[in-house]
Amino acid sequence: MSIKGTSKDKKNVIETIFRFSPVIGAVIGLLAAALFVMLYNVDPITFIGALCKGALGSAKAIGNSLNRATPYIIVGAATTIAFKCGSMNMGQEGQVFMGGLGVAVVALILPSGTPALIAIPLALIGGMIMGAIFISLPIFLRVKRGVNEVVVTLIMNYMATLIVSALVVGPLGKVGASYPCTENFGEQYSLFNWKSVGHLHVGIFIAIAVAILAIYMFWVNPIGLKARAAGSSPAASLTAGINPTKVFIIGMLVNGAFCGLAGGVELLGRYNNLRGGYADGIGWDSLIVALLSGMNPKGVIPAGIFFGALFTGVSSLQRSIGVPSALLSLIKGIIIVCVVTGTAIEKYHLNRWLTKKKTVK
Amino acid sequence: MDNEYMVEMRHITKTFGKLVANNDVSLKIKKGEIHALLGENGAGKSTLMNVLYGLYGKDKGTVLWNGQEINIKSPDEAIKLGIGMIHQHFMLVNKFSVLENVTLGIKEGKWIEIPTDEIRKKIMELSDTYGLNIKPDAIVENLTVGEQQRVEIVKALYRHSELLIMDEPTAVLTPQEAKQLFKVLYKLKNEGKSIIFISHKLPEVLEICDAISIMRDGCLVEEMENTEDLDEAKLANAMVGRELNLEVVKSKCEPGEVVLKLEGISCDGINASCGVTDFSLELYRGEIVGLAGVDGNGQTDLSELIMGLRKMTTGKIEFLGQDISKMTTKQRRELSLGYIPADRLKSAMIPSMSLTMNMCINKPDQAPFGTKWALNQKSITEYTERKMKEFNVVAKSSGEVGGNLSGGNQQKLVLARELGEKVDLVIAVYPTRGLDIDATHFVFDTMLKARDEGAAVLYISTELEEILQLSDRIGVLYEGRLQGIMPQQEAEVTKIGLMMAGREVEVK
Amino acid sequence: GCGEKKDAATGNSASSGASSASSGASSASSDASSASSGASSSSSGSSSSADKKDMSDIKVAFILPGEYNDGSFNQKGYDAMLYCQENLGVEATYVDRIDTSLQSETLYDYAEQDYDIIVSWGAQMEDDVVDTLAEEFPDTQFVIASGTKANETNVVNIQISGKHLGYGYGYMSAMKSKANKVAFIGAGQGSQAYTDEVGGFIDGAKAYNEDCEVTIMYLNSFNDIDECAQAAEFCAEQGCDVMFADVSGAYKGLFDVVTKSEGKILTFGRNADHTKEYPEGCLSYIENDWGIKMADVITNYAENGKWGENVFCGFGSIVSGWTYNFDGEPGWNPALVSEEEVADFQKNVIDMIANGGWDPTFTTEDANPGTY
Amino acid sequence: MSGIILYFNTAIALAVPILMVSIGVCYQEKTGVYGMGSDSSMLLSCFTSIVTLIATGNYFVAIVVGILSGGLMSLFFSIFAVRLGTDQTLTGLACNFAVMGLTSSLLRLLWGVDGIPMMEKPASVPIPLLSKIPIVGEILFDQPIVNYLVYIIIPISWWILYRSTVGLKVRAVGENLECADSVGINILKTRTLACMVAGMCCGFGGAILAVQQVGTFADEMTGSKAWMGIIAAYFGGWSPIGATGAAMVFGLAMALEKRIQLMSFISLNSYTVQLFPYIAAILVICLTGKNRRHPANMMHYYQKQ
Ligand SMILES: Nc1ncnc2c1ncn2[C@@H]1O[C@H](COP(=O)(O)OP(=O)(O)OP(=O)(O)O)[C@@H](O)[C@H]1O
Ligand SMILES: Nc1ncnc2c1ncn2[C@@H]1O[C@H](COP(=O)(O)OP(=O)(O)OP(=O)(O)O)[C@@H](O)[C@H]1O
Ligand SMILES: [Mg+2]
Ligand SMILES: [Mg+2]
Repeated sequence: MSIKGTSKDKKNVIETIFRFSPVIGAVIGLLAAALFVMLYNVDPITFIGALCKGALGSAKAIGNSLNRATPYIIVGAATTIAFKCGSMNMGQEGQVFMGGLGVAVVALILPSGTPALIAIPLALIGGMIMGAIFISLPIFLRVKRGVNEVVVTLIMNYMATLIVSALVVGPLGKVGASYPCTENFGEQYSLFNWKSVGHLHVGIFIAIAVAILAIYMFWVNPIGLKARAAGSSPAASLTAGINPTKVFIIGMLVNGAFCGLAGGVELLGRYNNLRGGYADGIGWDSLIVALLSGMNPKGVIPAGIFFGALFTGVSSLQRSIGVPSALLSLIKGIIIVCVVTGTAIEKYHLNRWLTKKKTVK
Repeated sequence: MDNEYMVEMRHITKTFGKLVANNDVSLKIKKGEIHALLGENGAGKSTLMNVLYGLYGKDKGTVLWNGQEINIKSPDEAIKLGIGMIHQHFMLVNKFSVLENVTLGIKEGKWIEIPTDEIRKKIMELSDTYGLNIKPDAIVENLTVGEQQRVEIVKALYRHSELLIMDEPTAVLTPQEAKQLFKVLYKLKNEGKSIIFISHKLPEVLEICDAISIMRDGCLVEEMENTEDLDEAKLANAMVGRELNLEVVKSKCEPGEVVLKLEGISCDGINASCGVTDFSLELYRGEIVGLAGVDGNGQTDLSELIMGLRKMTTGKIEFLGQDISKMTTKQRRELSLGYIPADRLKSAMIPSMSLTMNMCINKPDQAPFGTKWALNQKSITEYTERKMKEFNVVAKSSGEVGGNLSGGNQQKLVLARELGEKVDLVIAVYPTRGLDIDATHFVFDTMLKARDEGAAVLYISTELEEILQLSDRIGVLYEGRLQGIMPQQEAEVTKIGLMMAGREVEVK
Repeated sequence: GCGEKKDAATGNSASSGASSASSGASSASSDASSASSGASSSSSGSSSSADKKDMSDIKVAFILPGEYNDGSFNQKGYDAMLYCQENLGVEATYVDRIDTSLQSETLYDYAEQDYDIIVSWGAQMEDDVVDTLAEEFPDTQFVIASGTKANETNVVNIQISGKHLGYGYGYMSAMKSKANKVAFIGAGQGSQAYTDEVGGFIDGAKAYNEDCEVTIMYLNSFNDIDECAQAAEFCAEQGCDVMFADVSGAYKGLFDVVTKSEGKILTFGRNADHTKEYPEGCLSYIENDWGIKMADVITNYAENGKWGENVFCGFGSIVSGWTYNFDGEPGWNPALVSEEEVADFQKNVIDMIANGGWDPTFTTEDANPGTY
Repeated sequence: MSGIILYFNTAIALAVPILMVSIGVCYQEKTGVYGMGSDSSMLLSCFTSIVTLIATGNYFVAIVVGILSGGLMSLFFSIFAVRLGTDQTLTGLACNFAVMGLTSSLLRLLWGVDGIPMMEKPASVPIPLLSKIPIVGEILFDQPIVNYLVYIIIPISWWILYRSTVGLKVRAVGENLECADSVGINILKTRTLACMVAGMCCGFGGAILAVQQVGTFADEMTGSKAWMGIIAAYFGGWSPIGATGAAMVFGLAMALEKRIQLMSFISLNSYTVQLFPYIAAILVICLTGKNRRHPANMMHYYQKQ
């Protein structure tokens, strides 16, 4: 066995460039989307300009982008945790919804005079507990009955929206509401926010803290090592004295709890009451964020902010240059495909292409 | 030119990233010969064969088939030419039946219903002709490794290959099964077919092969005819490129206190295994107890039972006088013991994680690896690199993922982890499986060193030779029971052979 | 200034809005519009005339929660935007498909830009508008279409009385049902407007005939045509022979079922003139001209500056919410609804309610699915 | 009696699109490619089939075009997910987004604010003798003609997957990629073809939904049907017969939901009632879905060395 000496300048340059393949993918995706938008008589440069401006062009835009990134980062980090622990949770959407419910229940039970410093943490803990409770059924079914958690969590997504709506229309509902929602929680429940920065609320700090915690737990703390071992090789971890079932359960519970936290932060950051549909799509988008990060907590913050900015930018397009809203999900789709293609090329093909070129010469 | 050669590989080069696995290798196989391909672990034998079979693409070089230059781009084409291959790591679909595995990829009957009855009949015929004892409808995952190996053989035979590549086919076979296989090989040879035979067991190579090619470090270093004056030592030296001492030097055994005491332990079997029944044994400091037995007689079950990986139905386990029967695996891991499980890729290593992480996986929260709060990456790396040097682990770096190591090196890493510190008890199951001579001897030395440092060693193996060489006491495992145990001096091959077959033999 | 406008409007259009439905003589909405614009101009003196704005300087944004072309509620908003653009010359723009999660961002964005009027289509956004935005942006005029809330200063809400609407449908359904079984298919239970509509429907049907069986059924979505068709088939199987669906895009499913029944099942058009497509079974459709309503609001804003008010549209209100039309003309389907029935409806529904003869409060439980 | 027939007919109508998706997912996931992108094939087919129907007025052509476009969409997916090795889940979700956007923006481009017209739906075709069997015959054999095709596709798919050599290859690829490669199975080809077949099945489901059941196109009209299909495949153990059972359970439960709404004695709000099919699905999964193991190579990318 011998190692070939690392050679040549050009190859290294290309390799370094491809380290940034997700970024390149995103840029190519934007260009592709711009071409498509030309169908609608929108000039590509205007389009890209407007998209960037809507995403990051002003303090307000940045605030909006970060606000949107907040739940993505929390849920994304939680999802990578569960994934590394060997579970495939697809129920983020539902767990996020239930988190909001937990927050609402606490906020409606606590006396109205509770100061913010007590009320908000308690409410968020309520959200986490609710998220964890909601994920217990798939855990139970998987551990006790061997039922695949993917199916159950998927189904429970639908249930969560319905449960929230049912409660908001039923026992928790505000009488005479113009749309289904609960009573307002009260001023003290609103997360502190900066109006001038697009109502950026403190949730982003919670999100970053969660992501850092996840990174710490997974790459620094020995527990993370054990969990990763259990996730990637249950048999070997058993031999090493780790119980993969326990790891699975804890990973899933943590995922549920943090999804609940994300739902709670989203609710308290944006609204002052629980309403049906308040977190539509957050779970799915966060799953995408987690996947884009390569299921690595380290990548969740950039991926979350990227996706938050993309979302904000894309949804501002209709306002700024009148791109039909129907196109927005197409643009989102194109960009995701390009980003994952970039990643895949770097991971699987780049080396081969480079060496092939060389042998041809 | 007359086509004396069935296949000629010329100047084959194959790289994996920066690693050159085959470097300008040329190999010639005659018609109707059994050609051995030897080399240390990681020499590039399997890679070369995979290139020939079309499973790997090659970077450079040409292949001639009966004198004709051909370009085999996929196994599909190789199979069409008449090349069959039995892979080192079985290429079987575990969830499928034997019959389905044999049928897989056969061209006849595209788009149509699988001619089940016909195939079953043919399998039975083959099985009878070659004495393979195959059950066509059994599910592969329920078979022992030996049986799986035979399925691989049937698969290859079924295709009437002209050239049969066998990558370590005897690694998991019992001597009897190996004998059976050699008969098959002779038969094929007489039918004019060629066989490439890869093995680390030099006696059998000397017994059956007509020609021998030796690889070292990705290069073909020697080609020789199998003549009378060849012997194991010569082969071994050619393989490693230096003088090897194949003697096992053993000091006298001086047993000390009881380290492990098993009192009538039992557990149920799972899948193909037979479980353990009423097993009692005492292990003393400073001795190696070898457990012989045909594979599938409860070896894995026994070791897992001791490690707390199985539910114990009856009995009691004591470690240095302390009852550990109720302890979890985690708690047992806290004791001073080393455990080398049977299936290294599945149970001992985490292939997707780095060597450093693999090294600290048992006790990541203890010195020198880290504290409860944080891993100490620096000291882990340091420790790993030190141990890698000590145990001779060859790898790009300590950051390499476990799965990229060659089998021998994986095993050494496991040894380094489990026996890197002084321990009181060693449980080793098939630790030399698939290892080359050098590595095998390294394992022997490590075991002996552990023994001399005062550990009790339970050495479980199917290789009688090894057990006889290494052990101070020898026990025989049959259907999950201890068939008998005797001091090494009283052990005779015939007696143990009978016991392994389940015969009751008087033991003094 | 607004108070005066309201008073002036009352006298002018109270009767016309209520009566036009039966007489079919003239469109109530256009009446109302001329009335209110007339009123505004006449009363302009009292408000600060300096506020008077040129139409072409006014920028209006419409925020639609659903598809702009859903053939229903959201399309009405889009049409209203076009109407205002063409007829008033204002600079109008719209965004559609604004989910709950995008609402506040969108609202703030427009409020911070120099838009004069921000129209939020549907009640979903009204809490945000009334509770926070209106205070934060006191110089902006907000309009809520089909909500329930307004404020005194800068939020105008045009509240279509779901209660009255539902009562009318319920009464007419019971009247036309031979089997004495009628059905209401809805979606998105929970908003007060919807609760009122369902409650009104049940009450209206029971008012005509105490024994009439009323089936209330909800779909999972506003847009699932297939689901609506299945629900309609179930109701038909139950024996319901008059059905009404108040769902955005999904009403097409109901229409499919009733068309197949070849006149055995009767229905009402909703938001679009289905009486043309299905004259043999469509009793009428509701003409609710949001364009005129929005034009009124904008005109008043141009003349008098911002104001806040809950404009209630129902039977007997200042501005009528709607007219019952058939084949482009006001009135009921003459082949199905006789003169006497129209008179009955006028007397027992429109006049009765206009005179305050019926004004209950409904809670969500009253609108639960089931058979009443 | 007619109530029962209507109930089952509704259940079948609800189940058929789900079923077609789940059969497609069986093919695809048996080769270890995640069926996340099924919705894209289904939705695209809904759109193309309706557009074709409007353009040609021919149901047969419309359905064929729907099937082909579903297959094409899947081919697109497989170029990335199978050939290049992009993350299957992400690629699938991205395809779903893209098709959602594409169809609804094309819808606007083509019909604008007028909206797409509603097309007439073909009537059901009773099978001469069989439909005369009381109840069972009326339920099963008085169906639109495409549904009979579905009846045939179920056993054929089962046979292909479990009895034919092709099926053996498909399953081997999903279970052990290296082994499949070593016995000469072309993994790329098998996976790509399986994806295309899956896409065509989803396309068929979409075409049935659009042309046969709805008669028009609406944005995101597939709703959760593709997801239900994926779930049904899972819990039918990736066998077309099992998936049929699962899809029927969903159909029956969803149809029952409307019945429950009609029962006046339970006064629950509509959301609570709408929870019912999901609860039923989970219950059924608890009872039957034990130890379902997905193909071992699910989501694994295979790259030849
Ligand atoms: N797929 C792969 N990717 C990267 N490296 C590989 C791969 N397969 C083999 N190698 C490396 O190539 C070298 C040759 O491996 P190969 O399997 O051919 O050895 P071998 O001679 O068959 O050894 P053994 O006796 O242990 O089977 C080793 O260093 C191994 O680590
Ligand atoms: N597609 C939709 N998405 C979300 N909410 C909707 C949708 N369609 C309607 N709604 C909600 O339902 C409520 C009632 O809608 P509806 O279609 O009955 O309009 P309306 O207020 O009665 O006006 P009109 O009489 O012009 O139809 C609206 O206020 C809106 O909030
Ligand atoms: Mg090898
Ligand atoms: Mg209404």
